[in-house]
Amino acid sequence: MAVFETRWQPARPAGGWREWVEKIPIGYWAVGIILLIMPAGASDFVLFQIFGWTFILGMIALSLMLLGGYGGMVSLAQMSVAGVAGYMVAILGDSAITDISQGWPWFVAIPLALVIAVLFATVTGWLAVRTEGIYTIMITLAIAAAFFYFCRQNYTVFNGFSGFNGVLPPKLFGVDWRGPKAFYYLTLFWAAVSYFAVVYLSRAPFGLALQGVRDNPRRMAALGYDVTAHRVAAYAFAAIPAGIGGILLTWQSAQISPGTVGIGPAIDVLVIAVIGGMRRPVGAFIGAFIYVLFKTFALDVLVALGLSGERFQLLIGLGFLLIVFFSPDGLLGLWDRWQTSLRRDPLTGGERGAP
Amino acid sequence: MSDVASVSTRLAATGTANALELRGVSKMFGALAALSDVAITVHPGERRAVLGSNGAGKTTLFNCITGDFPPTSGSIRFFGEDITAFPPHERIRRGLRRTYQISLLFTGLSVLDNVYLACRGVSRGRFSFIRPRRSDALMASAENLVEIVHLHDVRDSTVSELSYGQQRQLEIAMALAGAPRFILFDEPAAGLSPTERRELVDILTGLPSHMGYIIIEHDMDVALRVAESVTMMHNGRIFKEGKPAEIEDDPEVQALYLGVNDG
Amino acid sequence: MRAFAARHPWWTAVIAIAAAVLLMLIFLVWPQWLVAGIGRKKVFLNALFNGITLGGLYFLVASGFTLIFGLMRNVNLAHGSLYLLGGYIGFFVAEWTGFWLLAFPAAFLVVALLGVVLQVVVFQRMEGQDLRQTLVTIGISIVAADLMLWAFGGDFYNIGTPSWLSGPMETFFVTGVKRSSGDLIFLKYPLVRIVIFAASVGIGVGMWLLLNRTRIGMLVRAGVDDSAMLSATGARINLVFVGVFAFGAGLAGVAGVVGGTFQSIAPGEDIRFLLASLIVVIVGGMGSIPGAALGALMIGLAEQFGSVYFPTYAVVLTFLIMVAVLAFRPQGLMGRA
Amino acid sequence: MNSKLLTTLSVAALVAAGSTVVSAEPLKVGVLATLEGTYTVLGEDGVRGLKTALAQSDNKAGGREIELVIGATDASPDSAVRAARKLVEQDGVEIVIGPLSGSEGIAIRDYSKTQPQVTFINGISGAQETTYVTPSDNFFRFNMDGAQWSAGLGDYIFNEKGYKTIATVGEDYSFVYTQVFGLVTEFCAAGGEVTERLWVPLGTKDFGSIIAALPDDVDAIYLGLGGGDAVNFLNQYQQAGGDANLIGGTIMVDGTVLSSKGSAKDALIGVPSSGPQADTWDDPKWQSYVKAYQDTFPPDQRFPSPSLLATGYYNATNAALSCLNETGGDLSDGQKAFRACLAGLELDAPNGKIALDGNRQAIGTNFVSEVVELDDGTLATKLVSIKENVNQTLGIEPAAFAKIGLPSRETPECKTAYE
Repeated sequence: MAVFETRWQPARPAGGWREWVEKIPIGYWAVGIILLIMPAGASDFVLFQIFGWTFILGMIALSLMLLGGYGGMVSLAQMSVAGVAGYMVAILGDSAITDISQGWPWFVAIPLALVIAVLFATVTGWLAVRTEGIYTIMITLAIAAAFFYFCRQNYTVFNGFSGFNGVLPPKLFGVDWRGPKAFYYLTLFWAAVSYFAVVYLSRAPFGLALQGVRDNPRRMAALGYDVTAHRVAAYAFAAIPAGIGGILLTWQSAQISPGTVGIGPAIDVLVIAVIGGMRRPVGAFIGAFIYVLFKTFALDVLVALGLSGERFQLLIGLGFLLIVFFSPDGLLGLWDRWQTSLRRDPLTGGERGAP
Repeated sequence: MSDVASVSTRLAATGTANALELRGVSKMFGALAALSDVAITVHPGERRAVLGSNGAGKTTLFNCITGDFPPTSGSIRFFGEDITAFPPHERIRRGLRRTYQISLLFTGLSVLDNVYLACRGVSRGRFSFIRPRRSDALMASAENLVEIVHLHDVRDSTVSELSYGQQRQLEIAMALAGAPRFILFDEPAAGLSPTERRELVDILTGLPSHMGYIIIEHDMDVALRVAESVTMMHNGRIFKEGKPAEIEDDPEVQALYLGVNDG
Repeated sequence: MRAFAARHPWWTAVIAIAAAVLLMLIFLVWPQWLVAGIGRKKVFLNALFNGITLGGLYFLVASGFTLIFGLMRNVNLAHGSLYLLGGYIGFFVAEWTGFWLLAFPAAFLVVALLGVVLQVVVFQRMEGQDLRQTLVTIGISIVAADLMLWAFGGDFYNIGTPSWLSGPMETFFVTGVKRSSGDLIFLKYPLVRIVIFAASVGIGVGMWLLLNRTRIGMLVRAGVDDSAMLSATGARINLVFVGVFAFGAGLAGVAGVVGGTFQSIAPGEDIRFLLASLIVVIVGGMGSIPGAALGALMIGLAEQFGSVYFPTYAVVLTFLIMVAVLAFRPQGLMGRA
Repeated sequence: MNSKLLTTLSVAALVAAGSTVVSAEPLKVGVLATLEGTYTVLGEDGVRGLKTALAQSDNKAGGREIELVIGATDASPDSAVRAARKLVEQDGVEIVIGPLSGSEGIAIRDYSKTQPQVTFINGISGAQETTYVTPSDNFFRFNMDGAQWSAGLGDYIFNEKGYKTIATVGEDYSFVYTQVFGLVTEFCAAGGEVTERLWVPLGTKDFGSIIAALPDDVDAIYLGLGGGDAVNFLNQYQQAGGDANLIGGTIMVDGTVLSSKGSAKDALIGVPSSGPQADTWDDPKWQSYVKAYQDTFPPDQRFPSPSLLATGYYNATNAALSCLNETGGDLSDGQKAFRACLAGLELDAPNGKIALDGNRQAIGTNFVSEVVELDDGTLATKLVSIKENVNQTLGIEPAAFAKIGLPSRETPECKTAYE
C-alpha cells in the first residue's frame, strides 16, 4: 500500500461519542426504553416466563445466527453447547444432587462452565468443518443426539435420566436473581451484551472474514486467510452466548436434564433462528419471541377456537414450512422485501430518490 | 509498514532477479496436456500480454503460477525464489496477485469490506475481534484502492447490487491490495462496455511503473495498449514472443489468431 | 485384491488374522477360558448375526438416502418420515389382505409416489439450495410426524409375520456342548431375521446390478460422478431425477415394513431412523452404495455388540464410530475426497 | 352416567353445598398433562380420567363452577415447570392437578415450594423421591409411587408361582429402578434371589442380542420395559422362540402395550404383574368407575378401559372435589381448610381406599394380576391378589428403609431382612 500513499487520502471526520449516539435510529431508543421500564407494568409471569425465556432462547439462537448467518454453517448442536454450560453449572456449583455437585463458588463454577462449553463447541466445530455445507447440519445433529444419549446414560457425572434439580443462581448483592424482576434484568442484560457483541463483531476483521468465508471460501484462502481456523474459531466464539443462555435456562427452570438438550429442543433452536431470519442478529430474538408466545398460548388459542389442542405441533410445523418455503430469510426477509417495495417507485420500478 | 519492509528486504536479497521465471512448466489433466513445457521470463516492472484462443492454456498458466492448481512438472521462480511447491496464500504473502475470470467476490459484503478483507489478508490481525476505525491504516488503504478503481460512489453498496463492470473493477482493486509486486489479470475487460474498457486501460496504465503484470486479454485493443511485450500461446505451448507491434504484424499470428478472432 | 495386498502388506496380514480369528470364534466350540473371559458363545453368535441383520435394515433405509444425495445433492431430512409412513401402510395392507408379502409392494408404491411429489413440488424448485432444502424437509418431517400421529394415534404397530416365518429355526452353528450328555447344542435363530437379511442382500445386489449393468444405471452413475455431464444429456435428466427419488423413497417405505415386522412402528421412529441413516452415510461416505452397506453393517454390529457387552453406552458407541471416521476420513470410509 | 358412585358423590355434593350459596365465582383448576410428543396418548387418557370425575360431579364443587385450564407438557421437567408457571402465574389457577411422569413430578414439587398459595395434587407421576425426599407442604399425592406399585408381586411369585431365582431386565432410568426396588425388597425378604439385573437404554428397539444374553438358569425373568420398548421386546422374544417364565412391571402390562397393534403382546398372556389397578376387578366400585369412563367418551376416543393414568387423574380430581365440597369451596387463608381436609381425607377410590401419610403421600391398595385374553380377543389384567395399606416404606421400618438408600441400578441389595 506504500505504493499509493502519495495519492488520494480521504478526509475523515473524527467520530466522537456524541455523533455516535446521534447516529442510533430512533427505533432502537424506543425498544431500549420500553425493555428497560417493562417491569413497571408487566406481570411477573410476563417478565420471567415470556421475556426471560425469549432472551434466553434468543441468545442460543443468536449463536446459531452467528454461525449460520455470518459463517454459512448451520449447526444443530448449539442447544448442546448451551446444555454443556448448564450441566457444568449444576455439576460444579450447587444442586439438589449433592452427591455429584461440587458446590464450588459461583465465580469459579460459572467461568469454568463457559470455558468447558467453549471447548466442547471447538471440538464440535473441528469435527463439523472437516466437511462442508449440508454435512455440517447432519454432523451437528448427530453430535446433538450423541450428547443427549450420553447425558441420559451417564450417572456418575451427568446423573442420567433425572439430571439435576435445585440449580439456583447465586444470591449476589443480596438479590434473589430468580425473582421475576431481577431475572428479567439479568437475562435482558446478557441478551443485550450478546447482541451488541455480535453486532460489533460483524464489522470487526474476524467477523468480516467469517462473512467472506461464507460467501467464497476459495477466494478467502487465496487472499491469505486460514478458512478452517476461522470456522472453528466461529464455533468457539458462538459458544459464549449459547453457554450464557444455557446457564440462564438452567436457572430459570431450576433444573437441567437430558430432555433439555434432546433432539426436539435442538431443532427448535433452528426453527427460532430461521423464523426470525438469519441475516441479522435481531432475527434470533424476534424468532424467540414468536416461538415463546406460540408455545405458551397456542393451546389456549386452539381451544378458544374450538379446535383440538393436540394439533398445535402441526401449526408450528406448517408455520415453519411456509416461512422457509416462501421466505428463506425469515420474517426479517419479509420485512426487508416490504420495505424495498415501499421505497420502489410504482411507475418506474426504480428506487425513489435515486437518479 | 512491516510488509513493505519485508518486501524490500526480500527485494534486496534477490537483487535483480526476474519477477517471474517459468521453466519447463507442464500441466496434465489426466491424459490431456493443458500446458506443455512452457518457459516464460518476465522482468521486474514488465507488462506482458498473453494471447491465444480459447483452450490455449492461458488460465491454466495462471492457476499454475498462483498455486490454485500446481503444475505437474517444471519450476516457477518469483523474484528469484522457487515457489513451485508453495500453497496459494504463501505466494500471496510474497506479493503475487491475480484477478479471476469468473467473479469470486464476497457478494454479501460491501465494496469497501471486500477490499478491506483483501488488504487484511496479507497483513496481520486476521483474527482481530477489534473493529477497525475509519482512521485505521488498512481501512485507509482500502478506501484509497476503492478510489483508484473509481468505485468511491458505491463503496457502501453490497457487491450483489453492483453492475458487472463495477464488479470487474472491484476485482482489480482487490488484486492491488497489500503490497503487490506482480499481478496476473485474467481477462479483465471481458464483458465490459467501451466506456468501461477505456476506464480499465486508464487504471492499468496508471499503475506505478515498477509494478509488473501479465494480462490475458481477448481484446487486442486493450491488450496492446497496456502491454510492452506479448506472448502468444497455442495448444498449451508458447507460440511466439515479441513486442506488440511485431506480433500484430506477424503473418503466422494473423493467420492463426487475429484473423479468426477479431476481438 | 492382489494389488491391495501388494500395496499394504501389513494391513493385509492384520485383516487376514482378524478374519481367521472371527471364523474360529464362529465355528469352534469355545473352551472354558474363553467363556470365562467374554461370556457364552451363544451370546456372541447372536450379537454377530443380529448385528448383521440389523445392518440389513439400516442399509435399506440409508441406501435410498445416499442414492438421492449422491445423484441430486438433495438432502432429504424427511427420509425418516417416509420410513414411518411405509411402516404404517405395510401394517394396514398386511392386516386387511392377510398377506404379509403384499405389504412390501404396497408400501414401496405409495411411498415412491410421495417421493415423486416431493421431488417435483419441493426439490425441483430449490435445486442447489442445500440449506433451504434442509430446512424445508425438516419442516415437512415435523408436519408429517403430527399428521401421522393424528391418523394412526400413538399406538405401537407390529406387522405380524405369517406363520411360516414366525419362531426360530435351528442352524448348524454350534454354541456349546451339553455337560450331561456331551451332545452339541446348535444355535437357534429367528427365521424372520434371516429372511429379512436375505431380502436386503437381494435388494442391495439388485441395486448394484441395476447401477452397473443397465443403461439407466449408467446414466445415474454418470450423474453421481459428474452432474454437469448429465445435464448435457438434456431434458431426460429431470425424469431420471424423479425416478431415482421415487426409488430411494420407495426403499425407505420397504424398510418401514421390515422395521415394523421385526421391531415396531410408532411416533418417534422417524427421527430414530433418520439419525441412523445420517450416521450410516456419514460413516460409509455420502452417495456411495457400497459405503452405505459397510456403514450399515458397522453400525448394526456396534449396536448389537454394545447392547450385550457394555449396555450403558451402547447408544453412544455408534456416535463414537462416526466421530472417529470424521476425524480420520472426513469423506467417509468409501467416500471420495 | 347413572353409576352408584355418581349418585353418592352428587348426594355428598348436595349436602355439602347446602350451606353455601351457589352463586360463588368459578374456581380455576389447572391441569398438567403430557399432550405433546411421544407420550401424548398417555396424557390424553389422564385428562379423560379427570374429565370423568368432573362429569360425575357436573363440573361443580363446593357450590362453585369448575373452570378448567389445561397446560401441555412433553414429559420433560422443563416443559412441566413452564406449563405450571403459566397456569399459576398467568391464568391464576388455585389448584393444579398433575403431572404425569416421574421427573416432571420432582420438578413440580420444587416449583410448588415457590407458590405456597396454590395447592398441587399430583396426577400420576410415580417417582419415590417426590414425596420421600424434601417433600413440599402444598404438594399432595393420592397415587402410590413406583416401588409401592410392586407391592405384593414379590410374595406372589415366590409363594404362589414358586420362582426362587429371577433376573431382571429393565429400562435404564429412575422409574424402573424404583419398581425393581419394590420387587427386590419383597422378593428377597420372602427368600428369593435376584441373580442378575440387566439395564437397557431407554428407547432400545432391537433386543435380539439381549434376549440371547438372558440367563437360562433362573426360574423367571422380570421385565421392566414400557411402551414401544416392551412391544419390541415381546415381538423379538417370540421370534427367537423364547419360552422362559416372564414377570411384568407395571408399565409392561399397561394399556399402551396391551392395546398395541399386532401379535407381539400375546407373549404376555399369563404373565403376572402388579400395579395400582386390575382391569377386570369385579368390585362394584371399580366396575361403575369403568362404566363411567366408558360412558363419558365414545369408544373411538378412549381406551377399552381406563388406564392407570386415567385412574390417577380421576382420583386426584375426586380428592380435590370432595374436599372442595367439604369446605364449601372455601380457599381463603392460604387454602388452610382445604389442605387440612386433603391431608386427612380417606378417599374411597375405585381402586381401593387411599389415605395420606405425613409427607402427603398415598397409602393405598396394590393389585397383583395376570394378563388374560378376554372373549373379544383383547388382553386385560385379571386380579390374583390384593395387598392393602401399602405405605411408602413398603412396610419396612422407616429407619431401616432409609438405610437401603434411594433406588438405583444396584440398590437395593438382595437381602432377607432390611434393618
